[in-house]
Amino acid sequence: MTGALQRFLPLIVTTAVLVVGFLLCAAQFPNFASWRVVGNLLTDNAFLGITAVGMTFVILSGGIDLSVGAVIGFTTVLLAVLIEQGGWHPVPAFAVALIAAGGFGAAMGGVIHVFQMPPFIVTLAGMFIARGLGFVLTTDSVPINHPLYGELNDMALRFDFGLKLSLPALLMLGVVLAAVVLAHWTRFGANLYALGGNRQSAELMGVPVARTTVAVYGLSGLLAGLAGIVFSLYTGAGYSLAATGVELDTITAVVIGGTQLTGGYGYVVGTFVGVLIQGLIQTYITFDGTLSSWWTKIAIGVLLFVFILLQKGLLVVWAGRGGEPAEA
Amino acid sequence: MTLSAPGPSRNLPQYGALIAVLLANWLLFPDFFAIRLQDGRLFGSLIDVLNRGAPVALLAIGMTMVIATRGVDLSVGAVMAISGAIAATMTGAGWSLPAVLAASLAAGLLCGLWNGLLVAVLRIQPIIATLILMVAGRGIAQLVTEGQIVTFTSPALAFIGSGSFLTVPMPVVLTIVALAVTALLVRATALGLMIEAVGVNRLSSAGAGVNTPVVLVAVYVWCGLCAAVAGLIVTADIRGADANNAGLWLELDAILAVVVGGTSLLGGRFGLVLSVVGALIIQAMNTGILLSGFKPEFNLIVKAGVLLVVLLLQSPTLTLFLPRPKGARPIGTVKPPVAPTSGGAKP
Amino acid sequence: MTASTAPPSAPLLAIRGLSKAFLGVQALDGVDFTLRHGEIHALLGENGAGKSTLIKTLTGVYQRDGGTVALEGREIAPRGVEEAQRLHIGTVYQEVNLLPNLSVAENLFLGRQPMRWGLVDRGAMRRRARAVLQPYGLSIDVTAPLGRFSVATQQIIAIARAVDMSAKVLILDEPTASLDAQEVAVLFKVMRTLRSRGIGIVFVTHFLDQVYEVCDSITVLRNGRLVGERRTAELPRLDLVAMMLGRELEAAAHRIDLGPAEVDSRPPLASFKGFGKARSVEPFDLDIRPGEVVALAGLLGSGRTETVRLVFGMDRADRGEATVDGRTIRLKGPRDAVRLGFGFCPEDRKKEGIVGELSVRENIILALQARQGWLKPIPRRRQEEIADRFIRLLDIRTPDAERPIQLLSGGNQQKALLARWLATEPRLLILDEPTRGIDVGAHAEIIRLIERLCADGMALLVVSSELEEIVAYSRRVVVLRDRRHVAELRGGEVSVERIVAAIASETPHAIASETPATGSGAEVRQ
Amino acid sequence: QAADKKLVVGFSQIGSESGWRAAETKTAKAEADKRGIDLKISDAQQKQENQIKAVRSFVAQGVDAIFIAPVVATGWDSVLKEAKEAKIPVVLLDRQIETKDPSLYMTAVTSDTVHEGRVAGEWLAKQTGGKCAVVELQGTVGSSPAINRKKGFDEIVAKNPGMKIIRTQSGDFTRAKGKEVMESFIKAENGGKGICAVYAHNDDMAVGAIQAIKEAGLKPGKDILVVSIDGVPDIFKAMSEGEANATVELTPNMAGPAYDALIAFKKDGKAPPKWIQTESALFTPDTAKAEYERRKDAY
Ligand SMILES: Nc1ncnc2c1ncn2[C@@H]1O[C@H](COP(=O)(O)OP(=O)(O)OP(=O)(O)O)[C@@H](O)[C@H]1O
Ligand SMILES: Nc1ncnc2c1ncn2[C@@H]1O[C@H](COP(=O)(O)OP(=O)(O)OP(=O)(O)O)[C@@H](O)[C@H]1O
Ligand SMILES: [Mg+2]
Ligand SMILES: [Mg+2]
Repeated sequence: MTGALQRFLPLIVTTAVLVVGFLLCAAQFPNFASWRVVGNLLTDNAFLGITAVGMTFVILSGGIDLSVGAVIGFTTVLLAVLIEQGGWHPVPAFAVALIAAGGFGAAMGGVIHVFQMPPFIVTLAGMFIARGLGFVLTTDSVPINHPLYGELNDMALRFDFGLKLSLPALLMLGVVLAAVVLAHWTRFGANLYALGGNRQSAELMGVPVARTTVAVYGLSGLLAGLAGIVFSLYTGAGYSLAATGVELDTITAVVIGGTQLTGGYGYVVGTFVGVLIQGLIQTYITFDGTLSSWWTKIAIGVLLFVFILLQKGLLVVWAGRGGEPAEA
Repeated sequence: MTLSAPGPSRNLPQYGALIAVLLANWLLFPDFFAIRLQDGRLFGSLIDVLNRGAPVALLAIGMTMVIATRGVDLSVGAVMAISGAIAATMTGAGWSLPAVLAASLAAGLLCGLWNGLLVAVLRIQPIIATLILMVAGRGIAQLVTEGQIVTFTSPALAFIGSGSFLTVPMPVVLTIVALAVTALLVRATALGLMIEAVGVNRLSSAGAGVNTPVVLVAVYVWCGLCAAVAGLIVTADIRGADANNAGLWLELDAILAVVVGGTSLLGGRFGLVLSVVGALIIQAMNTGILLSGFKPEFNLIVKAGVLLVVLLLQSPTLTLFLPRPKGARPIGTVKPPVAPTSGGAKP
Repeated sequence: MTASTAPPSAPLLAIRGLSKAFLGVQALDGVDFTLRHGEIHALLGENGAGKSTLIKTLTGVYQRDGGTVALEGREIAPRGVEEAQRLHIGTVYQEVNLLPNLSVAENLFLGRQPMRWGLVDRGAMRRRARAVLQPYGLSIDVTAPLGRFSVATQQIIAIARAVDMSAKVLILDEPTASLDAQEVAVLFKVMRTLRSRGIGIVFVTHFLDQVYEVCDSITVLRNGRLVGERRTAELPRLDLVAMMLGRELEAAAHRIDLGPAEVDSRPPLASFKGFGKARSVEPFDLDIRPGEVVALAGLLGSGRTETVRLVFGMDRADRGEATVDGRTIRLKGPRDAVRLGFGFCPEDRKKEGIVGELSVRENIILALQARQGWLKPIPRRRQEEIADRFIRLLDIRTPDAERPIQLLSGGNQQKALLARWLATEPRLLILDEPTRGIDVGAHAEIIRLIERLCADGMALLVVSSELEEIVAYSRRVVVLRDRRHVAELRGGEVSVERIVAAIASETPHAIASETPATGSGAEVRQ
Repeated sequence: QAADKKLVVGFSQIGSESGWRAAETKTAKAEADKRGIDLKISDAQQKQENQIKAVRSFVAQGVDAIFIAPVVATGWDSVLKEAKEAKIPVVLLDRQIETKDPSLYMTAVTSDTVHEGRVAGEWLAKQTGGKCAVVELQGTVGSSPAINRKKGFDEIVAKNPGMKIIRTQSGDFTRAKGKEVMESFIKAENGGKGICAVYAHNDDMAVGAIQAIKEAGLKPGKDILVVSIDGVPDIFKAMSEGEANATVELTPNMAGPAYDALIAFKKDGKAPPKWIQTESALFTPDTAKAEYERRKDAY
């Protein structure tokens, strides 16, 4: 069963890194090792986590999706406009938002496949379009005052030992679980890995490339839409500039989570851990509270570097030379 | 190797698109092509396109080669900020222009070296490797300027941004020089071939004896240098270093320019000139939007629309029907050497 | 689509006037091909004749320009492999086309995984995977990533997958290229059972013995055109070769006769003492003298490839020492080897050999350029001369030297790689399965070439699964078993029988025990 | 009761996207030291989600008070509720928020960004006798100062039929974009002849515009009037050289008053007014030199 260990090594290592990091923080700050901090980690990064799951699928299939941040922003605006100005009830608004986001993603997937254009560019254009549409709907930030929002926000799972899981946190956990099943217990999942492993081979083995490509970008869009809903709950508003730069945060999370940007290798759970690692870095910096704007940036970069080095190092140590596939 | 990606089927769309966009601008704004002399410096919208396009064009030149090796450099924007910050603060502190330039370029070189080592030696995936510097680099730049916009008055440095050489604005001149030097570097040597080989298949190239690590480091260093020059230009242009905003998101424009120029993100064949054309297409588009008087809310949508059209033009699906690449040469049109010098096997 | 019910007489597969053109090449030109029920049909032709194209067009990878295809009298036009598979046509394409990142089991059942309650039943998949591989004597960890296994093993898995899928037609494009005698035997057994079940098999190969061993009939292509179809029994070898080449083949390769004394007296060009690598190959001693051909023989997985990879520095040896021209040297990587005048044609052409997007010319001069360094570019004219010379010398079928090498047929890619190293005038040329996928004409040509090179004082280290070939040109054979050098035959001793004896003298079936041993050479290839 | 022990204040700052912002942070530190307050600053890199995270972890740390410079007006209710539940007073700096429940924060120390726009507009109207073709350099599309400073200015334009905005584009609050946009404005309005004044949403863009005007061979401040908002040193320099005409100050010292309010509140629990407004004074070239000297080290 050393084979299994071999395969899950990146995952194990990443998780180890997270735990070590948390312990170090806890050692430095008294109030750090509290259930509240843990709860915050999950709640504050919920939308990031949900988006990252979609991104993981796209990257596994050998693509990339730069539009997610913009789609989140657009979704929040759409919701705000529908609910506040259109007087809709949130639930149908959610449905519309999800359909719109999913459709948008699928459309990008279609373009990518039919015209064989690089995903990086198509989704970059997608990013422009989604932001642009947001601006066109409204440039100012619109508060959402529907009572349901308040109720949803107060909704939470409280454990008597002190942990509080808010609705966003629960949603994220749910999505992650569903994603694991999708990735490893469905044909779609297998096709994704196949596509990322080698496109031509996949085609020669009868993988429905077109369908899978459209589906995976559609899924990513859908999850970005869901993340948008979470974000609008989280902030109780719609804002066209919301979640700028989130695409990079998600990609980083995915890669820290041990997924190969070249596609074919990686795990959803790893991404989840990656998201938490990023959240940890954020929290650490806030707890420290002495860093100026620029030192914050530098610290983030350095910590990122350290985490990646730790990963590489541990992999080499544990797996003998070169446990992971060369990304050449 | 080919300096511009081979075959009319790959070149047509870029030049076509550039002309199309320029014409569109002209329709939106009749005096678009009007050019006059202003204080011994060419002046007009067309010049603006070249002038404002210069930084992205410079980035695109460096980025092209990085992308040709199947990599990408997200840190160029931050590197611009760093070199700019250094230039402005040093000038403020009264250093001489040569010293200032040397320092800024050195900074760019170091940044490139760092990226190159992460990618080539530590084998970190390029996006992430350069993301580190993209985040931290801007911090470093702000550290230098302490978050302020450091202004300077030295006309010498300002000349780089708003001066002119034979009535041609300096940024344009610098870009042309950079393009020429780079082209020479890759065409007059075998570097181009090796870059493409590494990009297409790192394993095979290494197996054939290509020094892949050195090639990789080299391209990232060069990319860093180009970014540094771009940083100098923007700083000199506004006579101040704006560490937080200099080159912000420009890495995306640069990548865009390269791809619009027809170089594949999967590495391999690259076209320097075409990347510069790509940069000009993007800038022409931006200038057009500014001249058009659309509401700013629409900027992004217009931009995306035009981009998609340009890219569709070169999508393999559509170019399939265009004439096949030139340079095809029936075997034996070159007569064999008189005496087979390389004679492992004599025909 | 004429949905007429098939008349009993209708052939299983009837291809009529099939045509396919690529930019600049008419790969197929009105080809007819008929496959009957329960028949093994050889599809033969030179490299670049159009065999693979025929197969890919037939299975919907390429869309045909013209012609018709009828399966049991019913017209078909699959728009993709998926559709072909639904028509019960299973295919093994040239060059293993599986997914290195997926487990063996997932590769075997991709797209047709056993399902339970709407979810993939991984347990059942594993069990069935083992069952599917069983007839081939492969008892491997089916949950291990495919990439961990050697080319040969992957080839077998690809075959197993296709066989398991094809209820009507099985197409095999050069499946035996990387197999050795034992696996081939196993494969033929499987093919015969399928035939007896009425399944039709299309079999592409360059080994004529294999054709005469299993095939009922033969169709020959040349330059994309049909030359003719014959019953195997009625077609003598020489006529077949003539059909393929369009000319008589000059007398087959003769032995080189360098008296042992003469060569052994020369000082060794390169010698390796206790050379080896943990978890890869046991330490070995090896002397290579100028002008001699040393062959490595063994079963697959015996460590031949690893041995030569060490010698070329592709993998770093962690013990022993190497001396070249009497001077001790450290091989830190291929670059050092190239500078020493070594050359290496790897086993996995696609992954470690060709630089797909670059032109044939650039591929040919790449090594030479690399050795000269980037500062001394080879002038374009000179490049073209070199390219043209080798294209002619090795008869590489390509419309022009500027064509991306990935568009060449498999065998022609192999030749181009050979050209890459010949251009560097190496002192030691290492070839891992050099004649894999190369047609009879070229085969003879290459063997003759090898002899000439040695006559000019070049040393050769060859890995080959074709013992006849080894015997034909090598005067020293090192036999490997389980990653250990077990025997060395010199001069007169070299004969197929002796080699087989040396290989077989113990554990005849290495393959039966294949495990993706951590850190094994296979893993290096990921 | 714990009046003697050092106050710990958590300050969620937007970032350092402009010189003004950096100055605000700097003064916040300085003022804190004066009063012996322990200030924990968290920089949100211009992202609301980061600000919310920051506030949450301030609550987790149990600070005595939380200052927020909100990047956007909406979306604070739920996190402020958590602060309220934890009995931590919240003070808003330099920007208001939109909320149904004002009790969520103790007070807001801000200027009125709409008012700033009005002040700039009124000055311009007075200068030009209500007759002027204005080009406008907007801030980042969608950012609240951009929206409000436009709103305020537009009110005045509406009042003066002779005044109108002939071109408006976003300069992203930066010099570089300000210059680029102004360049094209000048081209578009035949060499700038059609332009009477440029109104920039912040000084940085104005400085950029001034350079563009000069390079087009025109005189900023004369051929084209320049009015902007913020009052950073560089604009005063420009004014003293006669290249800019007016700026509306937005003081970077927002924290100072906030601390005082907080300390008073902690001492004898008296709640400060809901809105402590900093005044938006308009400055013109005559005082420019002195003002520049006063400011240059605050920045
Ligand atoms: N995708 C392609 N694009 C362009 N030309 C191609 C393509 N595939 C094959 N060709 C050309 O078609 C011709 C036939 O190639 P094919 O692969 O069918 O030969 P083959 O009979 O399989 O040879 P081999 O025995 O070496 O595999 C060759 O000249 C090859 O260069
Ligand atoms: N039958 C097998 N049993 C165990 N491992 C194997 C077997 N076949 C291949 N492998 C793995 O693949 C590696 C590559 O084998 P290698 O190619 O060096 O042997 P070879 O003699 O060259 O066989 P081939 O004919 O595949 O080249 C082996 O070292 C081993 O790790
Ligand atoms: Mg073939
Ligand atoms: Mg081998």
